[in-house]
Amino acid sequence: MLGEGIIKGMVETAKNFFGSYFSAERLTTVEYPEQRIAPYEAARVFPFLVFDSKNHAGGTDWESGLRCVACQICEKECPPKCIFIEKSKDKKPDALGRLQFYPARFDIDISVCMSCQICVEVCPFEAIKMDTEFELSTEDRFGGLLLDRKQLAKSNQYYHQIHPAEATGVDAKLAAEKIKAHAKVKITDEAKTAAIAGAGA
Amino acid sequence: MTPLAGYLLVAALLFSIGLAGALTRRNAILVLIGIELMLNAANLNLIAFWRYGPHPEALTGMMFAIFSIAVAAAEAAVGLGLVIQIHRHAKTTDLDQMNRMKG
Amino acid sequence: MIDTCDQIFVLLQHWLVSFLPAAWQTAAGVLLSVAAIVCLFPALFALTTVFERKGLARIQNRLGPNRVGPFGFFQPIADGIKSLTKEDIVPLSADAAVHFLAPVLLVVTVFMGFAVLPMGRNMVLVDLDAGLLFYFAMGASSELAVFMAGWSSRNKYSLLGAMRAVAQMISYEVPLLLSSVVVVMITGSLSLTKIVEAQNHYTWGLPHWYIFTPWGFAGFLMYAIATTAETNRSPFDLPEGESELVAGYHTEYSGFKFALFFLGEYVAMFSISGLGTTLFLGGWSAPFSFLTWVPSWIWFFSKLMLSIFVFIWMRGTLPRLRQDQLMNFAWKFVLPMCLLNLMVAGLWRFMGDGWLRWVVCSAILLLAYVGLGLGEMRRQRLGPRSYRYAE
Amino acid sequence: MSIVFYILAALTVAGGLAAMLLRNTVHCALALTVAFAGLALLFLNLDAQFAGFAQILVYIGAVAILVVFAILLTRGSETPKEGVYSRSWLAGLAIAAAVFAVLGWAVLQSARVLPHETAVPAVTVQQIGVALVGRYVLPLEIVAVLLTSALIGAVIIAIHEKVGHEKEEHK
Repeated sequence: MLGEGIIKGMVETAKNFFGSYFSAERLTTVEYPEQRIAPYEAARVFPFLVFDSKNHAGGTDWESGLRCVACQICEKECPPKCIFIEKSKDKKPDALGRLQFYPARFDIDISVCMSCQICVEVCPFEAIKMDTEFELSTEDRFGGLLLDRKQLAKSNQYYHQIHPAEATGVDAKLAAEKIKAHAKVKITDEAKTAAIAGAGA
Repeated sequence: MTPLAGYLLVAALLFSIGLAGALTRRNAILVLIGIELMLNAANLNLIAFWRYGPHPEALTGMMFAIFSIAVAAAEAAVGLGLVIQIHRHAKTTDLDQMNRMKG
Repeated sequence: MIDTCDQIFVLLQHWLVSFLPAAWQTAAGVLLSVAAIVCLFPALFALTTVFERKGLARIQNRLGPNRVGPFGFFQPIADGIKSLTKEDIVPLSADAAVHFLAPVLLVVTVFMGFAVLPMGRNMVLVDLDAGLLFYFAMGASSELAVFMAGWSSRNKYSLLGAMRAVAQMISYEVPLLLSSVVVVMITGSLSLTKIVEAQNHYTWGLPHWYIFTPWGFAGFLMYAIATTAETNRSPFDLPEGESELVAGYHTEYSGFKFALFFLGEYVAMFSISGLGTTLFLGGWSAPFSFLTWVPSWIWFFSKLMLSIFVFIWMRGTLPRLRQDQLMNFAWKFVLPMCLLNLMVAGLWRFMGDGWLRWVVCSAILLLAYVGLGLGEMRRQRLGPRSYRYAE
Repeated sequence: MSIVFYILAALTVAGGLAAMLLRNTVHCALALTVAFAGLALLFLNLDAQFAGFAQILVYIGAVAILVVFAILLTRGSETPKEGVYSRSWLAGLAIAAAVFAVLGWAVLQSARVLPHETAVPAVTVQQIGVALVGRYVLPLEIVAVLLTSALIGAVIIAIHEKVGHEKEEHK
């Protein structure tokens, strides 16, 4: 019968209209600045640099704790080329105690970044991760969206906060690597002493 | 000048304008517009004569004008349909270029 | 007291006019009424935009505007300030004079329609003998404004939108007129006040509105469909289909001229709903005889707002039609139904009182509806859609 | 002769002149609607309410729109570059002027015998309706047949003959 579908549709919308005053199910909108939905753990917006606040170098500041060693893999892999890294002249010991370069400059232009997460995938040092911060609007179109390494640096605790499960996994992996590295160092030390002893003998 | 003479003069002027347009314009649609103006001038005459005539309650002039309006609508529809068909056939509405009877 | 309430606006007008010399009183009275109409309906328009946005939002499980003022009710003020302060852009190649005249003509013709609408007992600006004809003459003139807007913009989208709008308005004007003619046939008058008075009496406390007769109900349905198309409202809003034509004929309008188009569209909706109320829903008469003490203008405006609510409800429910569906529906379903309805109304008029005419008239209309509806349903072949891409 | 008459007459004649003189065809059509509106107002001035509103409804609401549609369908909306008047424009103008001279002379000559201000005829729409289906029922029926045949005729004339077109293309 002609018009049957129209009546069905009208009933449905009427249910929505009146239902929205009674049931929360029919009024799913969240009034954003006042009310927020907790972000999903897998949410990702733009990358940031992780630093360890209780770090190997003994410092608690962001600069000494950056995990980044300026290997520039992310810079090369970045599809829209929004990362700019300048390697340092000198070396500093990294989390595993090895002497490494560190980024003298590390800029990400988030107006170019497309949130693809490739930099995170390729980083061998777990130094770059995705942030969930999305309220980034600024009045300065060019300078305000070009983040330098100070703005990018966020602590490991913050990483735990936004991606708890992932961060725990990363920590465990890093700890395992550290133990391995120490063991290696010990082995090489032992080998050295053995060789010295052997030479002495 | 009596009011009726004024209306008749306006109608005559409008008729002449429409006639001049119909005779001088190139575009077929504008010729139709001229014919419409002439028909309207006639309608004005009819209504004016009805208003100032001896027996307005007989409604003769009014009826004539109403029928004329209805006929004009039909005429416009058919005329414009013809113009569209001519345009489709000859790719022009310029009457000076439509001087052949061969299709 | 009840009479005073009912006639409060008429008395107010008389009182205000009485300060003037006698020679000016008629003109001043008319001016005052015009001013009231010109102030009232834009205010109603402002209110309706908020209600429409909130209602649509509720239908779509949203909240709608609620930031400006209490519950968002100052939103139209903000919108008005915004459109007034925006730059008025006229495209370089546009026809400046026609471009300027189009919105003015639209608003003027739309407001002219209110002149003959009785908004309450004794509340009509001019009680024309040919009131309904005047109303439709004004409605027909607004089509030209739409064409002027679309053509003068020199924009393909505008022109397409205008042509769609004009074609649609012309096609649906036929059923609009035919569905109203039924009422004229039964009442025997084109005067809208007479039409209301013919409906303003009661049997067993129930009113003699034309919608409560078989031909009136069918006529009202056809009228509602035709008005929805005539005012370019969803589901017949192809002329301004934003997904294909940007905004149709007012694409190139900005600032206050755009606001005028918006105003014209809504005021046309009010006036055509007012006409529908007058023709089929008894105008300003009360729905039950024991409610006649309520002022007549309250009834008129509540019926008006109810039909606006239905407009919004339909907009929230139905998807937009395709152009061929629109035209097919007008010429192959609505028009035959309207023509049949004319005959049924004649039958009703000459069958005399009694239950027989109810049965016969309802049966004819119902059969025609089912038959035409089945034909309409069979014509739509539903199948897998085929897409064609540009090569 | 009231001032209203002069204003409306000027409006109508100006609209008619513009419709015949402007270069752009769409402007001509819009000027034509001005002339139609002026005529409708003249009808109202002559106390012919019904005819005035019918004039607006039919001419502005339908004929003007039809003209505009035809202009757009024949791609006439651009201003033509060459002349808009035909080669024999002088003859046409002369004929029109002669017609106006004769008509004007006739009106002015008979102005003495034309009736002066008469009482406003009290004609209701109801009377018109009764006359239409009473005394004038035959013309009404003929107009109905004429309109129907014009409707069908216009459709048949303007319809795009798809079958014939395809055949031509195949040749």
